[in-house]
Amino acid sequence: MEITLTHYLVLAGLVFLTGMVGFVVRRNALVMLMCIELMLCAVNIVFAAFSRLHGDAGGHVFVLMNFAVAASEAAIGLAILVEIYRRRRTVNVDDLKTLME
Amino acid sequence: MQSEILLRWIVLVPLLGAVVNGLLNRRLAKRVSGFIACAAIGVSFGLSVVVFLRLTGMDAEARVVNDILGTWLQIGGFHVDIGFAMDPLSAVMALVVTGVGFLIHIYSLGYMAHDDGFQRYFAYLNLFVFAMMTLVLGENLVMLFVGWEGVGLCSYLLIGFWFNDQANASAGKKAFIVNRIGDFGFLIGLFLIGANLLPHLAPGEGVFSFAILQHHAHLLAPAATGICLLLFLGATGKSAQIPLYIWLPDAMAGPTPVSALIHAATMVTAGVYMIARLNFLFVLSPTAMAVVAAVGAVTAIFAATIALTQNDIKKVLAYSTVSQLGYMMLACGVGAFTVGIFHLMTHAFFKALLFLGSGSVIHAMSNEQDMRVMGGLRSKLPVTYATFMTATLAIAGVFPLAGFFSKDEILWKAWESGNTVLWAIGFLAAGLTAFYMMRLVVLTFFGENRASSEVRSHIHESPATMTGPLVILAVLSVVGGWIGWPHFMGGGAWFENWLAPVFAVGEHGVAAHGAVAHHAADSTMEWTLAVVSVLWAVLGLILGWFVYYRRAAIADSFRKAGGGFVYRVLLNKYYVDEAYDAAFIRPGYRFSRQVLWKSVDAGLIDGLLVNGSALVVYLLGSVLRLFQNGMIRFYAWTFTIGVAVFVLYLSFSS
Amino acid sequence: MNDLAIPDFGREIAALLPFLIVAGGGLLVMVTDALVKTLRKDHLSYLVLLVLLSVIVVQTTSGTPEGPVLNGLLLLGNFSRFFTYLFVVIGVLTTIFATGIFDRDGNYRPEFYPLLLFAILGMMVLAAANDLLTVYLGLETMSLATYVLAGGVRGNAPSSEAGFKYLMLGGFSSAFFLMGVAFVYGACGGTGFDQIAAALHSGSAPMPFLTLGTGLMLVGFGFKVAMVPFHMWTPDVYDGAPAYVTGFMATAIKAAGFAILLRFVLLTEPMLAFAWYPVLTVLAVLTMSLGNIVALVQGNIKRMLAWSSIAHAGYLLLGIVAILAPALGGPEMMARAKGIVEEGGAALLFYLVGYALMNLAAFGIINVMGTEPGVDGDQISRYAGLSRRQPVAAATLAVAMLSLAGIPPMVGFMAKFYIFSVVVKAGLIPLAIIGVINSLISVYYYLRVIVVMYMHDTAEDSYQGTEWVSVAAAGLLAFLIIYLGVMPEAFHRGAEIVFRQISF
Amino acid sequence: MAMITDHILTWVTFVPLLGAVALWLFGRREGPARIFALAVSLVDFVLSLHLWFHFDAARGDDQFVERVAWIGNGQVSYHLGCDGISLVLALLTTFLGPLIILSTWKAITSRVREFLAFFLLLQTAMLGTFLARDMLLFYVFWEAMLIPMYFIIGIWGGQRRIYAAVKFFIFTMVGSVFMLVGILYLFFQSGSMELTSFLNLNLEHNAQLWLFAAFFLAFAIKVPVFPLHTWLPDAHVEAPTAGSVVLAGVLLKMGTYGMLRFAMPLFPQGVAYFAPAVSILAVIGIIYGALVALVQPDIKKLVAYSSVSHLGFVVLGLFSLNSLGVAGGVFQMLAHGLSTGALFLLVGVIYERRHTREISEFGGLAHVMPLYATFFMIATLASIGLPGLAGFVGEFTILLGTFTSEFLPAARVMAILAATGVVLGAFFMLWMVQRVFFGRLANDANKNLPDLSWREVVVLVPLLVFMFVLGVHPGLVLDKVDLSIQKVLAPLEAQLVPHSPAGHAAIPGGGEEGAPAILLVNSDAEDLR
Amino acid sequence: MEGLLFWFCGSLLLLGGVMMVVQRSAVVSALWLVFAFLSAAGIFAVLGGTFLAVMQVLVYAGAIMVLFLFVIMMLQGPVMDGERRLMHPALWPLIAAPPAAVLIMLAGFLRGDRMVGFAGAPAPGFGSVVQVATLLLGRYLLAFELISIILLVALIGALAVGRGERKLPWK
Repeated sequence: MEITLTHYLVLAGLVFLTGMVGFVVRRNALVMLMCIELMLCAVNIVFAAFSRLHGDAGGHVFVLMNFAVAASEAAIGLAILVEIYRRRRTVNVDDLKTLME
Repeated sequence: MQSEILLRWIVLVPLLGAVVNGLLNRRLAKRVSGFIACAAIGVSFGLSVVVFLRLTGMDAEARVVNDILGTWLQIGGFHVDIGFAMDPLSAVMALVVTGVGFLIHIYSLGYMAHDDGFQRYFAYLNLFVFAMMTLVLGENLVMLFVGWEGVGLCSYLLIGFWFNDQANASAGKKAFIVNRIGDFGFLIGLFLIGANLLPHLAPGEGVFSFAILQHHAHLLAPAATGICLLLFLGATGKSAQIPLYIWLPDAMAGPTPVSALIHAATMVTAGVYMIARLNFLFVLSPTAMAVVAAVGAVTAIFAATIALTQNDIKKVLAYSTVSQLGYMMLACGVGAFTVGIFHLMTHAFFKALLFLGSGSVIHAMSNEQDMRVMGGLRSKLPVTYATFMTATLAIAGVFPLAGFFSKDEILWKAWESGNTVLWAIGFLAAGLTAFYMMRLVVLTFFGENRASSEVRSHIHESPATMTGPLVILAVLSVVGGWIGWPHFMGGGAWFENWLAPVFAVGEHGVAAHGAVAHHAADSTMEWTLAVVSVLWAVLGLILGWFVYYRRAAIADSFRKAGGGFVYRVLLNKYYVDEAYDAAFIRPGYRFSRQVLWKSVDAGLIDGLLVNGSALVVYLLGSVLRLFQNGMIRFYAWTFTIGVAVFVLYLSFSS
Repeated sequence: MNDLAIPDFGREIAALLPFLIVAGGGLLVMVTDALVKTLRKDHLSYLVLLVLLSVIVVQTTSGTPEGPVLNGLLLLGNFSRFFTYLFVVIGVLTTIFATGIFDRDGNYRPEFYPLLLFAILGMMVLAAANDLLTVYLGLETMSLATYVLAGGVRGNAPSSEAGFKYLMLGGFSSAFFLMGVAFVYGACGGTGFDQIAAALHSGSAPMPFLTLGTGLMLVGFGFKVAMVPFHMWTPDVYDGAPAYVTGFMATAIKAAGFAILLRFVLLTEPMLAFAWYPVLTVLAVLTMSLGNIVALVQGNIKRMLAWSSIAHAGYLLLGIVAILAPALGGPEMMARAKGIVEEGGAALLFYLVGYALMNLAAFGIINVMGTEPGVDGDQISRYAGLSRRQPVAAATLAVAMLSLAGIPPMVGFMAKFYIFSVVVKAGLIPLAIIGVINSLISVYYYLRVIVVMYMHDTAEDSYQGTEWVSVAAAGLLAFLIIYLGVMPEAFHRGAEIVFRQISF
Repeated sequence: MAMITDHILTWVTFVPLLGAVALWLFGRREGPARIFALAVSLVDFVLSLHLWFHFDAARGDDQFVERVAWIGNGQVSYHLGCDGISLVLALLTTFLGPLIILSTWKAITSRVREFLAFFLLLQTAMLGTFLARDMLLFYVFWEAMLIPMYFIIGIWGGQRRIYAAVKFFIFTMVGSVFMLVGILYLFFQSGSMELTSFLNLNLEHNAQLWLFAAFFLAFAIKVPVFPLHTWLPDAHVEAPTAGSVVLAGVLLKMGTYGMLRFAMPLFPQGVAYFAPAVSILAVIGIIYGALVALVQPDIKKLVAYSSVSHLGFVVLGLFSLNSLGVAGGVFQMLAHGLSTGALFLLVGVIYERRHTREISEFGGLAHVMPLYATFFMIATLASIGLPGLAGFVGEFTILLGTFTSEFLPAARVMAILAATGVVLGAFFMLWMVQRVFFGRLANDANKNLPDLSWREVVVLVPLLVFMFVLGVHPGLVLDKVDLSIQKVLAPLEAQLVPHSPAGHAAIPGGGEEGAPAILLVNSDAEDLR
Repeated sequence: MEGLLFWFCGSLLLLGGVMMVVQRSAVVSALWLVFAFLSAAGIFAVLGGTFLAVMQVLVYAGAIMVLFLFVIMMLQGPVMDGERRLMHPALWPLIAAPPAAVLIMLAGFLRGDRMVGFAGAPAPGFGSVVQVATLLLGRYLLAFELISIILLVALIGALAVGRGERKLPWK
């Protein structure tokens, strides 16, 4: 069977959904951050697939940008997490609800 | 000076007096204040006489003096003037009002001499005369209404003059409000006239002007019954007829001269005057005329029965007034407007006299009004007694006193109208009148004095300022009726002739409309009736004298008759006040408070709709905020839900 | 290697000068902070102000070229300039507010200044973006900087938590957004707006990719502008972040979000209006209703304003719906379409400015009134009797509240007037009615602040201190609020001109 | 001078605003601030007298017009104008201004400067509302009025002032936001915010109904028409005296003015459709207000409910749709402003002395405060429509106008029911007067109450004088408004089909015999020209 | 060949992702994520993005995941207390609803007639360093510059957040 674009898209979709579900079900802030990374990874696959479809490397540039942004986001996220952990000794996001109605 | 200009001063001079007295009030010495007030009325009376004399000098048909001061209301084509007019009818009224008013002013000088509110009293009194003259001389119905309300106000102020007592204030309020109910009818009547007449008038024609009304009366014919009944409702308020008579007895709370002037001689007759004034309208509606006559007759007998049992000297007189006003209405109702006015005038004389006399008695008795503690005053108050007796005979209708001529003629006209029932009621009431008046005289002036020794020691005849008017009025009570000496007795019936132009349409109209089936107008019958009624009156007087002076036990048995039930009912005035209270006032108050205010206003509108909807939004907010639970995962979940719905929608829509 | 050659280098540099100044300014501030130890640190704020003012000066004086630059990654012109002004002004005020608080409370954040400048840079890029890549990068520059601004107050748990929540959910939403970008890229074969427009017009783009992609992008934008149901971060983050940052977020980020949303909607309108219109209608109604209803029950002024900002996003969305409506209407509607689109755009721009003014005024005062970190200092009850203690601050906040409530003669009314008149013009009277009912609900909670300030007596724990520069700045905003409320015409006409450039 | 007279309306409107701004200069000096504010309001009154004397009543159109493009290339403009109706209401506003400021001399002791500033702002907003001829401008003034009034009630009010202030604000907003949508719709239809351009629109039937409903709601709340009145008693009771006076004196009239100026001429078919319902509400309001007033234990609340009743008359008059009723309505607005304004001032006087307004706390006050009692009595009588005082003219013409209305179905029933309000009005007012002023002086707290001070007399006498003047010579006002009313009614006449009232067959256009009153009015207007 | 690689790497990628989500221990999760990323690199390679594949391994699996692991080590032990409890089963359908909805949509794409094939093999040099770099430093120069700013922001941010509390030095 020929591997079509749709295959890649479905794969990316499944990965994306895995990340999405993970983000919703996991309480560990670190794992949630990882889930975001997984979702971004899925996006990257879509970009790469479309890049291939159009024969245009512009998508690859996008993916590279994604790497950098994901790294930056992770860096800041982890920094804040460390700060939070220092005060509260927890990375359980369910405990992070001093700000609520 | 021209009559036109004089006319306005007849009205305005008392106003000036009132303003001066009202503004300066206690800064004026009592003497000065009293002088100003009396002078103002005196001038007004003088001017009335002058204009009256000028009227007599005119052709009978042209006896009208107009004085238009200016426009009061001008909206689009609607137009009402401020203006005065004097014709024979209003001339009579003007003379009676200013004349009797002047006497009562003089009397008041003595009566009120020691009162703190002396200046205020005279201000009110002058204001009253101003309002009454506006009513009488007003050129149009609106002016009449202005005066009509004005006298109501003054009545209110004067009834509640001694406002220290809540009861007095209540009586004043009651008078005003009951009058207002009548005025309600009056107003609607006015509107009905306007609605029917306005479309037919040229712009700028004063729709309510009497001249215009008379000229266009035929246009009003279709609505005449409604108009007249509504106006008559106004009249029942002002002239204390059933069902709105209830305020008048209470009105006796005011100073006695006020009772004499306002609640006997002048204001209460305004209703009669108004009907007479609009005779050309009333005759258009036989129904209305019948109602007027019936209400008048019933009121006459009804009030007379109540008067039989009252113990308060002024209350008796008050019910007597109601009764007499019923006569006047009866007269108007049978189309005898002239006679109604005639009785109005004579009644003014003798009823004012009765009230002033009773005032003199009350004055002597240290403000005691209960007849049960009076008695034997004949010797101590000779002038008062003499004049009072004159008036009693006059009101009873003893020949040749004033009351005889007017009352007899009313009864005759009632008979002549063919409605024997009306005549019978009137006749019966006449007897009762004589009876209760005699009872009053006996209880007050005859027998032993029943007052405490303290009071007894102070009994004295009143000063000349008080007895003077009494004497003058007594004279008038005797001779006042002579100007209407009827034809069948060989008189000239000057009064009838004088008013003839005014009532030409009206009395002709009655005949023309065939509202009244005439008995044969022969003088034999007239003679017979006159003699019978005099005998009937004398019988009543004697009976009264006999029962209360000689055989007090009979009076007692009267009281006990029917298990005392009849007496109690009469003493309590048929429980009409109580019935009104129970039927309208209390339920109305409770309804307003519990239903309208507490339930509808506070409960339904404010509570349920206003605060309720606010509360719903607030609760909604309180519930929705619970979703904001601070949990990132929950937020993310709602996010995913949103995305899912979004994506699904898009995939299906495209 | 022709691709490497940048044509007309000078022109591009000139065009990019404002961007360069902000970026360079950020670096400069950072370096200054690190190297010059002797400098009093609050002088950094002067440096920032200098940078921002020079942006204004440069942008105003130099006749910067219009049109696409840098291979079409950016589209410079009135629209981007308008937003640059807006962001710079917001930046100036945020700097003033923040510095005042640093100075007063001694809680100093040297990183604040460069991050603020970078955030502004991101917004400027966003407003000028002409390529999905620049959109993405602008968005991320702005967001990353804001995460730190919001969450970087050391020793302040709410701040950290707010920053973390914002970051987590922001990352989550950018994943969706990116997925959307990827699909649009896939559908159109490129990320440039011109390419997308061309693909849309030619009809060659496959519809499912396109709708899915643009839909997910909309989710991303919706997150940034706090559109229901992507709004849930807003109250928590606005609450936890320091007030000067909240003010910045509520105004600048919302403006940037709507700037790009507006461009995006106009870009895709011809093909996708049928899809957006019902969705955005429902979301607009939900957004303003939910925002207002929940704001009603708030006791904390920052949370209240957070919900109110959600509600205002709803009003703004109404404007976008109105812009979309003509595309769906019959020929009669199409005849009016151009006018409605232009007026709608102008109304949106005007609203954004008005909204920025009043929110900044409000947050300026709230910032001053806030207490030590960690204390729940933003309860409305703490403003009791403020009018007696600090009449100017109270009056300013009152003006801001009345303006937010949309009472004339404040700018908030004129903003609503413009929006609603376009909505009515687009024939969406039911929406207009829902809108006014919402603004009616909002009156209640805005008034409550005034009630507390003016009609309650001073409470025990009421805040007593003040910071005059901030109050004066907020007061100036209050004046502007009224001025623009009375004399909106010149500004609105300007907004029309600005908008005309991007309405294709 | 020319600069002032050329822009007289602007000056009249904005002098109070300038005064309010200038009040900031006074710092904490309250005495000078009071005098300054009084001076400002007097100057404004004098300026408005210019309007009175230079108004050409024979024209009846907008005069002293000022028009400057404001928004959208002149689609919206700063457009002020003054016809007879606006004239009398503007004059009422400026006339009450100094009196109210004077009345606060002792009553307002805290935050004086703020109070005066808010009051002057309120003046500007009210005057603007009456003079604006551009819908948006009108709306801006209409809403802007809320702000100062809100503060006046909320800061200087009584116990439940906050509830009352917020209720007042939100109630009013409820109506006006819908009106805003209506205005926007009209704006869209006509492309201009000019009132005249709205008048020239040819709206379809349904649109007229909806728009009328939207406009009417806004105005009905302000009036207030039953059942939208519940904000009024609260606002009145909680507001400081000055607030109540201006509320009763002017603010409520903004509602009836709005009906007359906007809701009625703009949507004739809406009027035709809704007039019966509106008049029924008005009648209910008249009776209901009176009955509820009857049972109030608080004097101020009683007077407040009496306003509901009186304003019901005004609305009824306006919707009688003939010149009599409308003129009566306009007149009644003035009369009510004077009498109820005076009553609130008087209630304020006693409240200042005793800090209570419970009727049961009083009794026999006439003994210690005869002058006060007299003034109160006169105001009461004016309020219950005693002939010779202003109230009668209004009620009389309204009722006559309603009774003779060709357009209201069952107009006569309406008029008759409304007339019962006259009776009830007398009842509750006099009963209250009786309980407060008559009887023995039972309560010791009232034994040493001082009578009116010279300042209070100065405040009250102008009001009382005008009650008499207008009662005796209503032409003073009616002459000014007559033609303006014809002009306002003109669009209605064109579209309304007369009903045929019972007992009088009105054939539209059927010549002399059945000519509707309104036609009569027309011909008359021509005659006058 | 492509098919084989796709199925292989794809299934590993999915496996890595799912395992990351279901593992209780953050450390194990992180390792599974590295596994997934490596598989993703394979996918990139299959798609012709050789440069991307390399970068994926170096930057993602190498740098970022190391960062994660460092932090994990720093903060806590292998399993977090809160994660020991499973989510209440009643919540599962709620959680599953959104992905299920999206899956339904994806199912639409799986229909054979919607399959979009690639138009032959990629052009030579597609995805090479040269091509990407040319774009990056040419057409997308601005993006390149902006990404540096982003990294700078991240740098400042991480530093700022990480540093301790500081009072105004001059006070």
